[in-house]
Amino acid sequence: MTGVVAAGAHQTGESAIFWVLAVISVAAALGMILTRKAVHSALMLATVMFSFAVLYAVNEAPFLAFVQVIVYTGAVLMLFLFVVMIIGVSSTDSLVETIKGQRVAAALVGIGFVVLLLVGFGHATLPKTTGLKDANANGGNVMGLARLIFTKYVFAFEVTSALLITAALGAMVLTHRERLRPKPTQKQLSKERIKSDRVAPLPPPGTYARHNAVDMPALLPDGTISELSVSPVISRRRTGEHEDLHGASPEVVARQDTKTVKAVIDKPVEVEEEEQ
Amino acid sequence: MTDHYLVLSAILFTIGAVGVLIRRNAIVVFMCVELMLNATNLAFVSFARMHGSLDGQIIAFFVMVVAAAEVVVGLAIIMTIFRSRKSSSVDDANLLKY
Amino acid sequence: MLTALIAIPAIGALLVALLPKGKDALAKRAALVVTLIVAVLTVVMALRFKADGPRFQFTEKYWWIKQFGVHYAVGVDGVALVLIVLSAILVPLVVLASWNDAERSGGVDNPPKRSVKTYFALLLSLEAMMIGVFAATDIFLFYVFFEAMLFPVYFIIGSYGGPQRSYAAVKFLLYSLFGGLLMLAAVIGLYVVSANAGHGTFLFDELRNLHIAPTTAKWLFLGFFIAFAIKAPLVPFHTWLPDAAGQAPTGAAVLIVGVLDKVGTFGMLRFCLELFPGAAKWFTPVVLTLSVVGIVYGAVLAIGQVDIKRLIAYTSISHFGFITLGIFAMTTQGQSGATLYMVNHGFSTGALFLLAGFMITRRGSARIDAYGGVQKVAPLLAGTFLVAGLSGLSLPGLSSFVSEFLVLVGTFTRYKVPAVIATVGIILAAVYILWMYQRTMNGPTAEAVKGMSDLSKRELIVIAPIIAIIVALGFYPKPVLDVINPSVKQTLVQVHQQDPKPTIAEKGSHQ
Amino acid sequence: MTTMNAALAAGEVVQHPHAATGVLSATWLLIALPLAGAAILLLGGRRTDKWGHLLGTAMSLGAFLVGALAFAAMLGQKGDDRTNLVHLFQYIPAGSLNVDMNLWIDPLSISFVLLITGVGSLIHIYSIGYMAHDPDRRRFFAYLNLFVAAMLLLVLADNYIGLYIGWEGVGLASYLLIGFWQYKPSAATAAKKAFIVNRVGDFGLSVAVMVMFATFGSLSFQNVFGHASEASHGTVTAIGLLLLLGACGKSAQLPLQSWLLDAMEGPTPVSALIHAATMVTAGVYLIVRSHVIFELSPDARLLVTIVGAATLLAGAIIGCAKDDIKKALAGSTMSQIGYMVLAAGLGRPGYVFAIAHLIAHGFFKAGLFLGAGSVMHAMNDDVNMRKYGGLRKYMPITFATFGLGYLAIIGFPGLSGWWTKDGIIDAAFEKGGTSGQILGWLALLGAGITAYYMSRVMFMTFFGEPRWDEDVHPHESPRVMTIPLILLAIGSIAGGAFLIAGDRFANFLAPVVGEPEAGHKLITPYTVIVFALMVVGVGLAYVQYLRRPIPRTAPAGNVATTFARRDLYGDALNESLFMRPGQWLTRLTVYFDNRGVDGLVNGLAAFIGGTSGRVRRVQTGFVRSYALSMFVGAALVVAALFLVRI
Repeated sequence: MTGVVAAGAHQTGESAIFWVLAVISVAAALGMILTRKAVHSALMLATVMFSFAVLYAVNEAPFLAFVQVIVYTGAVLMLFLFVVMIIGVSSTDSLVETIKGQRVAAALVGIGFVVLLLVGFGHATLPKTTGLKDANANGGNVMGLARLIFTKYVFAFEVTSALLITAALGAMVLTHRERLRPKPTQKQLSKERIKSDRVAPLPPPGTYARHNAVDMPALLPDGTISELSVSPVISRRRTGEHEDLHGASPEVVARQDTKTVKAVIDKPVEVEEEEQ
Repeated sequence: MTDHYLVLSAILFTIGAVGVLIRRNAIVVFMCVELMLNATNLAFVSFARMHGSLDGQIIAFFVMVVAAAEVVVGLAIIMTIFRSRKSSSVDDANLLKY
Repeated sequence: MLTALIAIPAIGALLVALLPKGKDALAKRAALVVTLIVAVLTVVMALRFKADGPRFQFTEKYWWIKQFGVHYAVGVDGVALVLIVLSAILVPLVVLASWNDAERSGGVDNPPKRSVKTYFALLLSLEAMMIGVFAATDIFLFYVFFEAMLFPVYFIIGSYGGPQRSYAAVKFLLYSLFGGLLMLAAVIGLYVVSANAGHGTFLFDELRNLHIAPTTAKWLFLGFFIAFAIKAPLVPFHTWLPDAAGQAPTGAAVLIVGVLDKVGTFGMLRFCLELFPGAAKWFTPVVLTLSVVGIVYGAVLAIGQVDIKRLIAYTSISHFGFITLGIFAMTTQGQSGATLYMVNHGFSTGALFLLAGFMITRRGSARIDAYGGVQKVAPLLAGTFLVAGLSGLSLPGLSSFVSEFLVLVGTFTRYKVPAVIATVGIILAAVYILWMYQRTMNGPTAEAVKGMSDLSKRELIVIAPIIAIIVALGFYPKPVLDVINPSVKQTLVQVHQQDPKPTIAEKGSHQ
Repeated sequence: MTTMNAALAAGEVVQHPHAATGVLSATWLLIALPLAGAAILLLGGRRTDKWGHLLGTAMSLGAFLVGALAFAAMLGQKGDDRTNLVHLFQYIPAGSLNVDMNLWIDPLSISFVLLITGVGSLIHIYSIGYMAHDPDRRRFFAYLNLFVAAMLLLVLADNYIGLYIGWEGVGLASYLLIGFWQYKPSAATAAKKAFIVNRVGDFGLSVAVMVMFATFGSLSFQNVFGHASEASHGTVTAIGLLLLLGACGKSAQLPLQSWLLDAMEGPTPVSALIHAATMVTAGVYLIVRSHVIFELSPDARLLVTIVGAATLLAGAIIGCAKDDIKKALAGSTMSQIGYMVLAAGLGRPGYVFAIAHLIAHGFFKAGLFLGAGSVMHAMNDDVNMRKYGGLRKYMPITFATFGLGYLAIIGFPGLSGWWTKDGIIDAAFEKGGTSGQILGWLALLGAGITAYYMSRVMFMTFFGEPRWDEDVHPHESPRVMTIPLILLAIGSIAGGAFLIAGDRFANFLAPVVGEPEAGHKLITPYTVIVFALMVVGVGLAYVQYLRRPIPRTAPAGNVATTFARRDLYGDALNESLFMRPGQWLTRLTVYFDNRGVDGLVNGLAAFIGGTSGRVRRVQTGFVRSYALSMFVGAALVVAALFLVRI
């Protein structure tokens, strides 16, 4: 840690680090907003965050640098990736903009805003950097921060904890699905199965298909796909990769499959008759 | 030297903002928001150094906590919307209009 | 005393609103008891009022928002007193008259289920605000009551009114809010003027003595005046009234026309004239023209109406023309007459609305041509309707006559031509009242009204006091006039106007 | 100069009232009794049905008794002290205006009191029989009592406001009684018409009251008359003309005559009491009461005489053409009141004759109307004289009393009409000048026509062959109806002589209208001419209606007949001048208000609504466009900050 703090003292070393990381982070940020796949964006964001962690360290904020790595890169980004996985890792944004002029306007306003800020910085009279030597003197950065948090900012700190708990609860409430019926027992399930048209197990994905990826539907005897073989979550993605998957409800899909299979089963009889 | 950080922060903030405006995937939009928050954090940290006071870092710390909370709730909302609408595009959730 | 008068109905409204569902009968009774208590207290207060005492009596004054010089200040002079008495007497009668209206509201065919207790709670809150608005001696407080009053009325019309209720309610609200906005601007302007003069205040007593630059005064006057002209309503701001009164349930219509609109004329007399005497004088020709136009125009429109409630509403527009005429004639007779007119009009038009409401409830239609020959089947209804109608056309011996006469005489002494044109109104009044009476009550009994019942006991209890008051004030208005006169005299002193002398006396003084 | 003289002349007769004592101070009972009767009967409702008519009659008789006692008490006073004032209460105090409710009891008002209560009581009694079968008899008596009270207030008030209250009160009673059978649309319409036309007259009276207050600062007779001479000539003329307008309305004088004929829709006793004997003469009372004003304004007076002369002719002409017995009598009433107004307009000598004729007319016209009612009673309420005839044998008492009234009205020498009407004609000629001549001759002509149309009524009803409907069985009326007829007939015979002979009435009225001029001759050349014209009129009627058979349906007449039958096109004129344009105006105004004023308001609302409808399209529902606008906003804020700073 001392090494990092010491790096702040050497102007040249710091500026070298800065310029490298600045270029990296700006490039990553641009990449993040320009790649089509959400996963790539997440990775780009991770890059930016790592760079920031280093920059914090350079800015005499070692505690924040670690928090940045642990909380942001470790927790938040992982959360993002989880959601990306649920929603579809391979899903990409279409490049066609639906709102007229949104991109152009966004770009123009963005440039304008940056220019404004830069002009502002240019005109601002900034004080000379004092450094945090004095502030960190008594027990170091972590102790300094802790002193402040538990004295001056203790109320905010407590409120923040309340916020976190509420957020956790909120997330649970939002994602929780109420079970409206009792969970079907094994017996009930088997009865259902016997009653349904398909007694045999569901076709696994990839059956008769070229790949056996989870999002690759099985093929039915007549060559059409069986939506039933793919997880409904996957079949519901509106990504345009699987034109055959409509995201219909399992019941509808099952009925369709049955119909197709029955049609195929009936067909060979006709063929046999022809042969006779 | 410190003003360089401010410039970097401004640029990244704007990139984030533009990203919010042009991306339709709700998750990516969220990432852009995070980017904006990070950019401000950077500014806070450099101001803290500039003024020789730890208050800036404290604020940055709080921003991180709040951002974490926000991400949790936001992603939960995205999940719920995706469950019912089968889409994560912010343009598809446009019922609240004229 | 006054605070109690405001608080009792307000608390009553809360209690009634908080009653559990399904206790409709209790809600009605509670409302009636509360209004009766208020009425008794008001009468007690009126009896304790000293006509020759200080102008404002029963005054109370507390800080409300100290930073802005806002007081909670109440007090009554003669004019306010008689109007408070009018409201306090009318409200219990209205409660009793609309005993079954809330259940029935919303048309005959498919009555929507409306909350009964809410209706009575709204009536009670309206009463609190009506008393408050007349009692307020702090202009900011007055403004608050003035605006707050709209909301009970809005909900009553909107929830319990006729088939076009939402249109009428929104129109009423928008018109009034527009006026209120102008008034708010003027109220703030007044505060700024007083603050610039060194002591920012909203107290009426202090603002009266404020010197306001003529141009500023004119603008502030306009702000107040338009708000009051909408409220009153004066032509051409009148079109909300027929809709609101026509669609409102009977009880609310009585209060709208009987009391609510008086706030407008009361405001003109109290605020427009006394705060801006110079501007008031400057605007007098305009106001007189509008009044005279209103008298004739409202009367002609009333003749042409096919809906009973609308007709009565238009007659009120005509009558409000008389009231403003009297106020701006700036003579003792004119202003005393105008104040008395406010009271009398409240009672006689209130009676007309109530009776029309009773009739409409029976027949289910407000159209005049849906009736005919009612007198034969319901002589009491017809008889009381005739008395109320005759009071509306200012038949001597009934209350409106005294006031109309005073207004006309008072106006004539200063403005001859407007007074003479206004007198034409009495001919038109006879036409609209009697023609309506003929079409509804006289002639062969229409098939649809054959089974109509006469007034029930409840309805009789409602209408009898009003008729009694109408007749009593027609023959002996002195008690009321004695209370009004000192206040009016003060007003005239404030506007630096003196009654014109009789011409022969003038001649004598020249010689 | 003229004004000055007139003012001086007027100054002589200004009355100085003193507080009443004794019986006279109890005169408030005059009004209170019938008012109480009306109140009890109206509020008592059906409970009072059984004895309501008796109570009503008792109250009227009670008022008559009080009136008679007051009269006796007044006779005991010296001539100049006969103006008494009874203070009741302060009515309207407002600044310099102070109206008291006082009673003003002087010879003029006491004459009216006796006429009203006397004839009124007789008609009450008569109505007991006439309305016996009406289910609403109680209400009828309530209204009659109300009328008596209002009429008494009219003549007893000491100021113009009190008078105005009574004035409108009788109008109300008249409205209620004309429309008594309200289920008949014609009756309801007639009642409304009467009230509205009267209101036009009241307009005049109201404005007159305003002018008086503006001029004199008071409305009491004492102050107004006392200071009348100080007012400018124009003011006095204006007051006079406005009062005349009021009088025209109440007394059915041209141009406000049209309601009287329609008013005959009311029950016959009403026509007798209100529309013949008392209420319609209120206009004459008003003019005579305000004679101080009129004496100061020759112009106003001239107009009064013109109105009177025109109406007396118009009424007479209308009377000639009507087959409806009540309408014929109503035309006659108009005409006779025309005489009174003419007399009142002639000034000093005329007042006495106007009032005397008014009282005499009250008797004989009430008798005639009640007689007509008796006839209608016998003829199953048919009013068409063409279906009468030869009734004298069947209804001897009615015939006799009607006949006496007839002789009185046509001015048969010695009967009351002769004394009073000839006096008016004389007075007209005495006025001198061209106008006096013209007025005199018109009055003469009117007398001739009166003889003609009254003979026509007489002959068609009581003489000739019966032309009845089949189910009609005429019979004499019950005693309760005939006794009032007889009493009224006595009045028609003796009233005129009693009043006029020896200037008795003139002396009695002197404190009010001034001393009579000495040497009034009973027989003048004009009296002879009147008699001759009367004979001609009767003869003409005899030839037309007794010698020739009368067709049961009215023959189509010539232009003149139609003119008269249509009431001289008075209604047509009103209709085309006021009613139709009024209707159009109303419709136009309603349209204007709905489309114009309200349209403007609604248009504004629609404009705002439309604009916001368009503006709200901005709310696309795309979060990103909202974000864009937020971003733009943020940029603008930053820019604004810089602009302020830099």
